[in-house]
Amino acid sequence: MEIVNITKSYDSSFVKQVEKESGQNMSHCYQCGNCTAGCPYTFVYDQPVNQIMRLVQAGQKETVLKSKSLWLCATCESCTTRCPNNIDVAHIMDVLRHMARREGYAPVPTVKSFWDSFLSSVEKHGRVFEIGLLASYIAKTGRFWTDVDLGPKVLPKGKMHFKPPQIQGKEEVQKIFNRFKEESRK
Amino acid sequence: MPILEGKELRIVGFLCNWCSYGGADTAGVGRFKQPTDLRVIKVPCSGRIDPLFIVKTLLAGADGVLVSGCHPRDCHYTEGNFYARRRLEMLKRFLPIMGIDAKRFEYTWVSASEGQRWQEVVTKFTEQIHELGAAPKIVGAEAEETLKLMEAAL
Amino acid sequence: MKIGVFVCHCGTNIEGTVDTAAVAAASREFPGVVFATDTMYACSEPGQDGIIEAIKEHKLDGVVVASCTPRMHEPTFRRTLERAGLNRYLFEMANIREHVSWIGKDREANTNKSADLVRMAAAKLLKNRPLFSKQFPVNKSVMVVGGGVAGIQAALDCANGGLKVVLVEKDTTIGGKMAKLDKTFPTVDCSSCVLGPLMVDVAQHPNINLHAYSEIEEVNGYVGNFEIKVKKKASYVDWDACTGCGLCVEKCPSRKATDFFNEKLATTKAINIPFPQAIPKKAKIDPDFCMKIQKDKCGVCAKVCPSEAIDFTQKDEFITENVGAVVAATGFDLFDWTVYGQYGGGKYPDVITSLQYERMLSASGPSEGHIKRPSDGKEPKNVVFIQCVGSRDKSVGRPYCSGFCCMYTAKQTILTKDHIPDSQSHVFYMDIRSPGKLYDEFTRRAMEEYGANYIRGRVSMIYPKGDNLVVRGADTLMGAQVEIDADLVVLAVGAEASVGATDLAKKLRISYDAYGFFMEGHPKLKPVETNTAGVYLAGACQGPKDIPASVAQGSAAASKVLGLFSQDMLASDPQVSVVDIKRCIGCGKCIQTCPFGAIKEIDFRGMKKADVIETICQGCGICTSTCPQGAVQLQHFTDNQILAEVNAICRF
Amino acid sequence: MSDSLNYAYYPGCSGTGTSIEYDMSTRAICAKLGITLNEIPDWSCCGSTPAHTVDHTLSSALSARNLALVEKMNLSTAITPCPSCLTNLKTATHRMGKDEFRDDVNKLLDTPYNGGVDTKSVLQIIVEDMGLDALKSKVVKPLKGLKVAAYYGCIMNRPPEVMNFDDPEHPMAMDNILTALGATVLPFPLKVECCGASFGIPRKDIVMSLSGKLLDAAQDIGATALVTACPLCQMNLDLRQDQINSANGAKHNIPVFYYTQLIGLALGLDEKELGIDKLCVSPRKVINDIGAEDAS
Ligand SMILES: Cc1cc2nc3c(=O)[nH]c(=O)nc-3n(C[C@H](O)[C@H](O)[C@H](O)COP(=O)(O)OP(=O)(O)OC[C@H]3O[C@@H](n4cnc5c(N)ncnc54)[C@H](O)[C@@H]3O)c2cc1C
Ligand SMILES: Cc1cc2nc3c(=O)[nH]c(=O)nc-3n(C[C@H](O)[C@H](O)[C@H](O)COP(=O)(O)OP(=O)(O)OC[C@H]3O[C@@H](n4cnc5c(N)ncnc54)[C@H](O)[C@@H]3O)c2cc1C
Ligand code: SF4
Ligand code: SF4
Ligand code: SF4
Ligand code: SF4
Ligand code: SF4
Ligand code: SF4
Ligand code: SF4
Ligand code: SF4
Repeated sequence: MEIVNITKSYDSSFVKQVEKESGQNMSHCYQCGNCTAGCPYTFVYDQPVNQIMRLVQAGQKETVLKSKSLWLCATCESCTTRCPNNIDVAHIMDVLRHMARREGYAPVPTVKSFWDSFLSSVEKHGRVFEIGLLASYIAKTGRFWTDVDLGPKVLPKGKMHFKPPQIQGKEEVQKIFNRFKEESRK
Repeated sequence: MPILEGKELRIVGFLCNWCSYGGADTAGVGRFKQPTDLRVIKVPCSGRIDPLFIVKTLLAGADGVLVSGCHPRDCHYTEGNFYARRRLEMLKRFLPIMGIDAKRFEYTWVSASEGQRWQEVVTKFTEQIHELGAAPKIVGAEAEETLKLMEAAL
Repeated sequence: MKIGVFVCHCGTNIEGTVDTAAVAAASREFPGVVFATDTMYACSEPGQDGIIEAIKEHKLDGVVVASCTPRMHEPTFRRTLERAGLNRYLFEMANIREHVSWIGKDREANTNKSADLVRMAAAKLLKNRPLFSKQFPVNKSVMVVGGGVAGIQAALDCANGGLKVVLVEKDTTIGGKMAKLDKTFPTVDCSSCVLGPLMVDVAQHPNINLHAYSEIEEVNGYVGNFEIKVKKKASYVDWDACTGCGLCVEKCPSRKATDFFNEKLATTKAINIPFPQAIPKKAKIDPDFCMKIQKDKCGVCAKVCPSEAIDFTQKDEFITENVGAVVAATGFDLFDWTVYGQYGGGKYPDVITSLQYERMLSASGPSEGHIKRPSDGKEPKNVVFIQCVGSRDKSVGRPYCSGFCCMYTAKQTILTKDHIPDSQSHVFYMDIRSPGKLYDEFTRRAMEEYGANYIRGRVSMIYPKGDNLVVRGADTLMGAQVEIDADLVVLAVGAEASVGATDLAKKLRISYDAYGFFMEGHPKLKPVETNTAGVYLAGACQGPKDIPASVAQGSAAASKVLGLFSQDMLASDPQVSVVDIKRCIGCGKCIQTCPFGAIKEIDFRGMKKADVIETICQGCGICTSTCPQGAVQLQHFTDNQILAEVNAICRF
Repeated sequence: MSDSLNYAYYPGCSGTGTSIEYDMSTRAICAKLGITLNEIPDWSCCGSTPAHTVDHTLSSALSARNLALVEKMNLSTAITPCPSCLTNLKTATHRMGKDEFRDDVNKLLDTPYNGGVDTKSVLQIIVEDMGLDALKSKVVKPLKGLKVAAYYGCIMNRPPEVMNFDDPEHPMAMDNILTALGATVLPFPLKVECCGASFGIPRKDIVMSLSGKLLDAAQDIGATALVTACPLCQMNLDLRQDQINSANGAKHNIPVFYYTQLIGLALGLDEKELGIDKLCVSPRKVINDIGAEDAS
């Protein structure tokens, strides 16, 4: 492992930004590990969530933002519910994801693509169009749907529609997305 | 100068010796930063505080008066703060009649262990007084008149 | 009056943010001030000598010291004045440290405010009058409240010092938590071997009068002369007659009574003696479980008792004790851990508390020293210990460290290995706090010699799987989530203020902190005193403490009491109220409001007047603000003195 | 009393598709229980997890559009069967308690949302507004002999400050309902453990592991059926049960009901109406065994 030169790599503005966007005080974390102990996703994380908290405290921006863990957190709220210091850990994970996105990190591309496909489906139709979402996900990732075996279980039961949902407020929803994009460009 | 003109206003605090004065000390020991306007007068018990002190203080030119004692039921002298509460409640209702903004006077309970709470109380009250600004001066006969009214009422 | 002003630097504590020289300079302009200087450490020997010299040189007859809080050094400087031949009340302090230099960094504002506080102090001082104490006799007996190891130590030290001691214990036996422990760190010697003899000494000491199963009902009076009403709770057994033979317990058919002594690990009889070495060894009936009291059946105990001690109609009894001092030693209680749903919230029988585990380990416990799982009586092989349960946890309102649980957990892992050699202990910890003599060596021994597996991290959940419990935690040093299949889980539950501590504090008129622990007079200088003269603290009632510290504080409290009683007479505080007989109209309002009954009505040439009984007056001043005539004035805090301070800052 | 059981209803996207049987059974039992559901006209997607991973303002705006529609309906309470939708709707209201955030969100909307809507799960109103006694009195076919494990999923009750319902570690709402229906509810230790959520598509391995543990735990305690309140959980446990079996070398064959379907059965509703046939793992045997003890 590399030596971390704290004087050089400590990024105080990063810590402040995380605190501002999440409304949490990072110094409250005393590294007990309760969040990691309860996190169902620790087994696939590259950094357990308590270490993410530590890395943020230590201002290690890059290490945090390129962490895969951010993309594998399911916002299950186990960490937030059990943190002895009442830190909303899941909220911080969310905020870190926002920052990672803004800075162009996406170390687990499949997850990002899935979320993106989901949202574009909402943007387009106002509601999720499940088959369309799958098609778009496959197109983005180039992975043929790994769940082909599920097709026969779902389709005959009339659970998925081949036609996108039709809602009148579709444009309204699109406007939400458009305004959001404008606002974030500001 | 009694206060730093432009920066500070005249705020007088009456604190009981056992709880709130101790709480203010605890805040100091904890280095809990506070505005500098407040000047503290120590009394043995909030029950020692005659409502007329507060009226006289306000008439004498204070912009705000803060009274703080032990929490109800925690009084070092068992029930002094109950007397205080009753009298100060009365006073609060009479102040506007005398032409004094009731917001210039506040009473609260802070225990000797509550340094943090003291910091909050002082900060909040000082901000409140700064929002109201310097008190209009009631002078001469008018002041005498007010004082007499108060004396009769309380 | 010629006033001298001394502005203290306190090293950099004050000087760092206050220009003390400027404060001294400004002071010279204040009415009455003839001399002012700044000084490095006013309370030090040269500092005090400087004050004395100045008094003599400048013929001062009043002194203002601007320094720390009067709660710290007012008595010091009053003595200084006396040494210079001045009356101690011709002195005022301006608190420019706690109230100025420590709460802000703006040097200009601080300097100005400090000068202001000196101006107020000087203005009040101009109205001060010499006051003189009266002597009053001391009742040289002491009441110790709480008979844990701290209270026992305090009681024995006082009794050995020749004082009469009244020991009041709310349970039927003294001993406190220590009586429930198996062995104690860091020596791992048997708890009852250490405590037992002390308890016997208490029972046999001619100077100790023990009221067990009793509580404080009411406290009146003041240092040297307290009058305390004690409630002796109904035990339904005449303790003068009971010999503790135990026949009644043996024969009582009601076996389901809650066994508090064994931390509810077992049940006990409706009539019982908590443990064989109990002091006093007397039987008590738990009315909730007694068939005679509940249903008017049975009565077996009364039939078998050879001493005819059973009395089903017994009522609470009240007695009054007169003492000169009180030591509060009411100890602690355990945090109710069932708020942790993730640990099962009390649903899993094999998740127990550390104190329950002590009972299990103890040869006199319900399992006779065999470690058995409550669920099925099996001997556990994998035992998981979780530290900081209900401590260092803001989310449950307990942010403080309980101090001794790291140590007793290490002890319990050692004892576990002793009891079950093929067992494995696992300890989840956040930090190991073991700063005493031989303490860290002790926790190291648990790991190195006894093979306890210490895992740095907290546990997020426990759930049952088959016969076992899965404990899921984190090993933060390994950076991993870990799971242990445990047979038994022991929670190192934290300490909190004992039930009823705040009620007692109110009766004794002492302060307590946000968690209900009693407040000491000063964290460093008065660790066993309280703010109420004559009331002292010992043991865990002041904050979590292990046995050595509790015993040390018990002895310290005793030495304070012995010191107080080394004088035959105490000096009264002259800061009491005085009635100006000419102004008093005899309306009686002050008599009604005085909380201490310190004012009586007298007849003065045929007229009703009020009169303050000096020794009873506590100096609260409630009468003063009640009197419509301004006739009764609290000395040193008269209307004029307080208004002088007001005018010093407002009127110009 | 039934007057008061009148709510705006938000089915959620999956309710129109992969969890259509949840929506069907919810509507069916509500009709039977006298709970009036007024579907929010022209509701749109709440954005689910993907939205809040992008931005909180966007996520809240997608929810707030629907809540603004509820305000127009003059109803004070909106209910939804789906915990994921619920979280989004609740979090939006919670966060919009802060003026600055509310203004930011409303900037994205045509119709601003003022924050006056209370959101609850269908589960919560059955337990709290209607009450178990009322439910019990309507049971015509008690679920005797059915041994179930009630699985709540991770976000139904967490974080407690926002969700404000039931116990965050040991929720009991479904357990109590199922007991009232006459079923035997086994103590399920992993009630609030995450099933793998929406990672089914991008990271199937995760779901195989997490949902696998849930199925194992249900088997350990001897449950003959799992009961859920969440479309994602149900899908992971039911639709993917075969995949889980082959990934983990297991042989689970345990039907996974929505609790609403079991209420429906106990109320004597038609299986068709409850979408029982839409479940992947066949519940036939389990349903046939209900009351078997009684008969014998
Ligand atoms: C599981 C466990 C293991 C421990 N192991 C060790 C160890 O190995 N070594 C060690 O040094 N320390 C150990 N300790 C700490 C030890 O228990 C305390 O240091 C010690 O008990 C403190 O003594 P105390 O007298 O202050 O309080 P307590 O023991 O709590 O005694 C207080 C007494 O006051 C009585 N009382 C309470 N309120 C009132 C009232 N209002 N009126 C009258 N009486 C009242 C109580 O009934 C009790 O008898 C352990 C603690 C625990 C929980
Ligand atoms: C850097 C540092 C910072 C600290 N900060 C804090 C703090 O912030 N708060 C706190 O509570 N504690 C603090 N401490 C601890 C504190 O210093 C001790 O608790 C305290 O000094 C102990 O007092 P003492 O009287 O027992 O011993 P000492 O202070 O060591 O006094 C012993 C005295 O005995 C004299 N002496 C020694 N041998 C003989 C002899 N043979 N004959 C005659 N005289 C002898 C010595 O000269 C000395 O004057 C700190 C300690 C250090 C080192
Ligand atoms: S649970 Fe809270 S305090 Fe503990 S490591 Fe996680 S964030 Fe930090
Ligand atoms: S919210 Fe994310 S980080 Fe927290 S426990 Fe759940 S998956 Fe882990
Ligand atoms: S008198 Fe007070 S302020 Fe001055 S040196 Fe002593 S402790 Fe410090
Ligand atoms: S039988 Fe009588 S003397 Fe013996 S312990 Fe019981 S009450 Fe006391
Ligand atoms: S009368 Fe009560 S205490 Fe006595 S033997 Fe019977 S049940 Fe036990
Ligand atoms: S003593 Fe140890 S176990 Fe107890 S609260 Fe402190 S750190 Fe935790
Ligand atoms: S000051 Fe007055 S009210 Fe207070 S104790 Fe003395 S006489 Fe009583
Ligand atoms: S209140 Fe004043 S006037 Fe009345 S009796 Fe007391 S001292 Fe006299």
